[in-house]
Amino acid sequence: MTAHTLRLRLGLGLRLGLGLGLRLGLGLRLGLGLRLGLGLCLGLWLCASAGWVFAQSSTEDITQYRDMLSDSNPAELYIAAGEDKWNTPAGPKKTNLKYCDLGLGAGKLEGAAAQLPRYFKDTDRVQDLESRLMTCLSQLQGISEQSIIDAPFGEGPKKDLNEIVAYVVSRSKGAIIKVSTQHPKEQAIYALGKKAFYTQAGPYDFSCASCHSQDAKRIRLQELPNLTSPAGAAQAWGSWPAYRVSNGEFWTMQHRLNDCLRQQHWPYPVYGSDLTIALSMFMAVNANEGLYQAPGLKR
Amino acid sequence: MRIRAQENKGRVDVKILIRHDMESGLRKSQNGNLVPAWYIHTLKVEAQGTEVFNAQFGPAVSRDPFVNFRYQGAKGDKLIVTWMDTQNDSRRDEVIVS
Amino acid sequence: MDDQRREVMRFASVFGLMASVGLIAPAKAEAWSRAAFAEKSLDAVFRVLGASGAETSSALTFTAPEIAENGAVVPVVVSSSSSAEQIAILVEKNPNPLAAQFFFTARTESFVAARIKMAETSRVYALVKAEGIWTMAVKEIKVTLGGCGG
Amino acid sequence: MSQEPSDADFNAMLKRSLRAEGIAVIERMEQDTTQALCSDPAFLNSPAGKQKAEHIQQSNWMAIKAPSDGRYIGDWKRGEAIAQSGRGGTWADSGKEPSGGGCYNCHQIDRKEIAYGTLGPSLWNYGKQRGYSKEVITYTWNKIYNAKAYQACSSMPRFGHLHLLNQQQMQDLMGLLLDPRSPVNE
Repeated sequence: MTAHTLRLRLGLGLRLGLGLGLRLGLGLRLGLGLRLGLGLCLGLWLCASAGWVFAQSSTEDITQYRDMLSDSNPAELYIAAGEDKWNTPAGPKKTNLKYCDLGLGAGKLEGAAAQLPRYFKDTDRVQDLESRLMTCLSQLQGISEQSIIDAPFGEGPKKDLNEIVAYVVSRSKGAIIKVSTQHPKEQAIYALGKKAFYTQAGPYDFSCASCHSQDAKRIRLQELPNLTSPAGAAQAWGSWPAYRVSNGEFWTMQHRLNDCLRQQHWPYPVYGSDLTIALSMFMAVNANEGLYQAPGLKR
Repeated sequence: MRIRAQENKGRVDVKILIRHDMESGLRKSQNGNLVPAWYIHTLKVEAQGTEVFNAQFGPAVSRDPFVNFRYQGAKGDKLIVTWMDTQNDSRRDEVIVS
Repeated sequence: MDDQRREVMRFASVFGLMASVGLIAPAKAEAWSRAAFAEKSLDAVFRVLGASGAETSSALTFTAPEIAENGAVVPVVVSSSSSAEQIAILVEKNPNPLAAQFFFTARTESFVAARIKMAETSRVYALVKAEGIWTMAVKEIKVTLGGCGG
Repeated sequence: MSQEPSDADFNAMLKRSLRAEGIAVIERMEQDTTQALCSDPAFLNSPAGKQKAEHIQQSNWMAIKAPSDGRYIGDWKRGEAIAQSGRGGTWADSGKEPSGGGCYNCHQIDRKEIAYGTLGPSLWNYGKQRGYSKEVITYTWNKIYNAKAYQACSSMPRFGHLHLLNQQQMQDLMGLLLDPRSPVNE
């Protein structure tokens, strides 16, 4: 009999009420029960737990799992590498990125990511962090934007960009999300993003809204943030980019959106394209006044 | 490597994060071929020249490994962290306990 | 230290890893024991470690999640109120059950936190060797499917 | 901020932002009338939108086909595997293997699977609660075949109508829900 079964049999009340003493007691009993087969465990489990009790405790257990992971986010490795990349001359022009303007002025990083996407006069378009960094890499270092767009995720120039993104967003950790809708182009792309969010297409009739327009829903065990609500949008927008434990990779929002659209069974979104920026703008504006906590740690 | 070493009341808490793919040899790449095993097998930590921690890993330690341990030490201790992997790569980092 | 040295000698004689027992320095005890990690069954790993008779103990605390959303990263924490020389983590249903082994000195606390991979839902064993005696704790960790499964 | 973008602007954005990849061809963005209606929540809530929704339910209803061999209940064990799998149909899939149903993504089904989604209702004890009458069986088949016949903008994919699952697979899912021996009906 496993600790798992025992804890389930004892139910929620005990889980909340009894402390270490009980746990130790159970620990002692484990040794005696080790040879019991899976069949018995399963039997006990079935007869002992009503569906709702189990549902509730599995959510609780997932919280425990995430809490245990929250310390020492491997994204720190990417932040450190990104800081190097920011300060080290690179590319055909052999320059560093200290003059990159992310909206608050050349080289100003503090809080910059929490105010993106925004309109940039030099490019005359609204840009998210990744597309703006591509502008910097191209203008300052002479690295071709197309080479970044064409690279597979996590490889070559996209891997370099990931690290830079990790560094830049770490300098906004704890900032309040403040995305402007003053400029007409900012308003226009928000409206396009909203329309895209509700657009159903493809063989499964999916839109972003199919999964992300209600509170407290989940796919498998994974909660789905309601991106139409300020709280849900802030929770999602404010915790990406993130390190994903399922594949041990650092994902930027561009990567996150790419995989959303894949699972939506849509065609392939071009990296840094207006559709991806429009969807980001919809999320980010809805998240306004929320807390920017990236880089996060995700399943 | 990211090493955090902080002293509190004579006890030093050490957290180490290492960038490493920790390929188990069982994972298939996109073209369907097995990716060969390649993982860190040994991680050791010396404090002021004396070994205080030694970890041995198989392929079932997670990608970008993390370990946390504690030893009796002091602020200013020099820690040397060394890892070795199955392709005979190794890396050594130093950090001063704060 | 004497116990540890004896353990080393036992390893050396079993695997013939070292030519001359007399020359083994304490640090060599931690030379990577490929053989233990290559074992394919739980019993074999217990045997290789010399832990076959291990019993559960209230001195040992093993913290791990009941459910892991992903088997690629499962956090585990092991500590003991007695002075540990070694801690080992074993996953019964992994192809090679021994995941990690940790060696401590008199200055090291009996505590370690790490992250391991699990191929599927399985019992996970935490083994602690203190004063030459192995004790253990067991926990079943469920590995679930996440995301859209595609 | 609430002004609607023009269709021309919107389509131009999609055109320059999306490209074909593998089986995920660009034609996937061509909407049918159901998708077009359900993409416009403001219109959907208007009287005209509600009327349109009824028409759409009707046309989806008319397109439902009963199983060609008259068999509704297949093998629940295969059904469970289909319910579990979320693979198929994306640019990362070859299109050669039959797709999964992805049912657990949104529904609790067999209670032993704890990793289930909540976008759809729980289907645990589906047959046990509803009984195994002809009405229940036909309704369930229709719902899997084309959920939009009952609710124009249901989030559930039209598995039969859009050929996401083949007849055999849908029969097997029916078995999972409506075979009294299926663990779902314990």
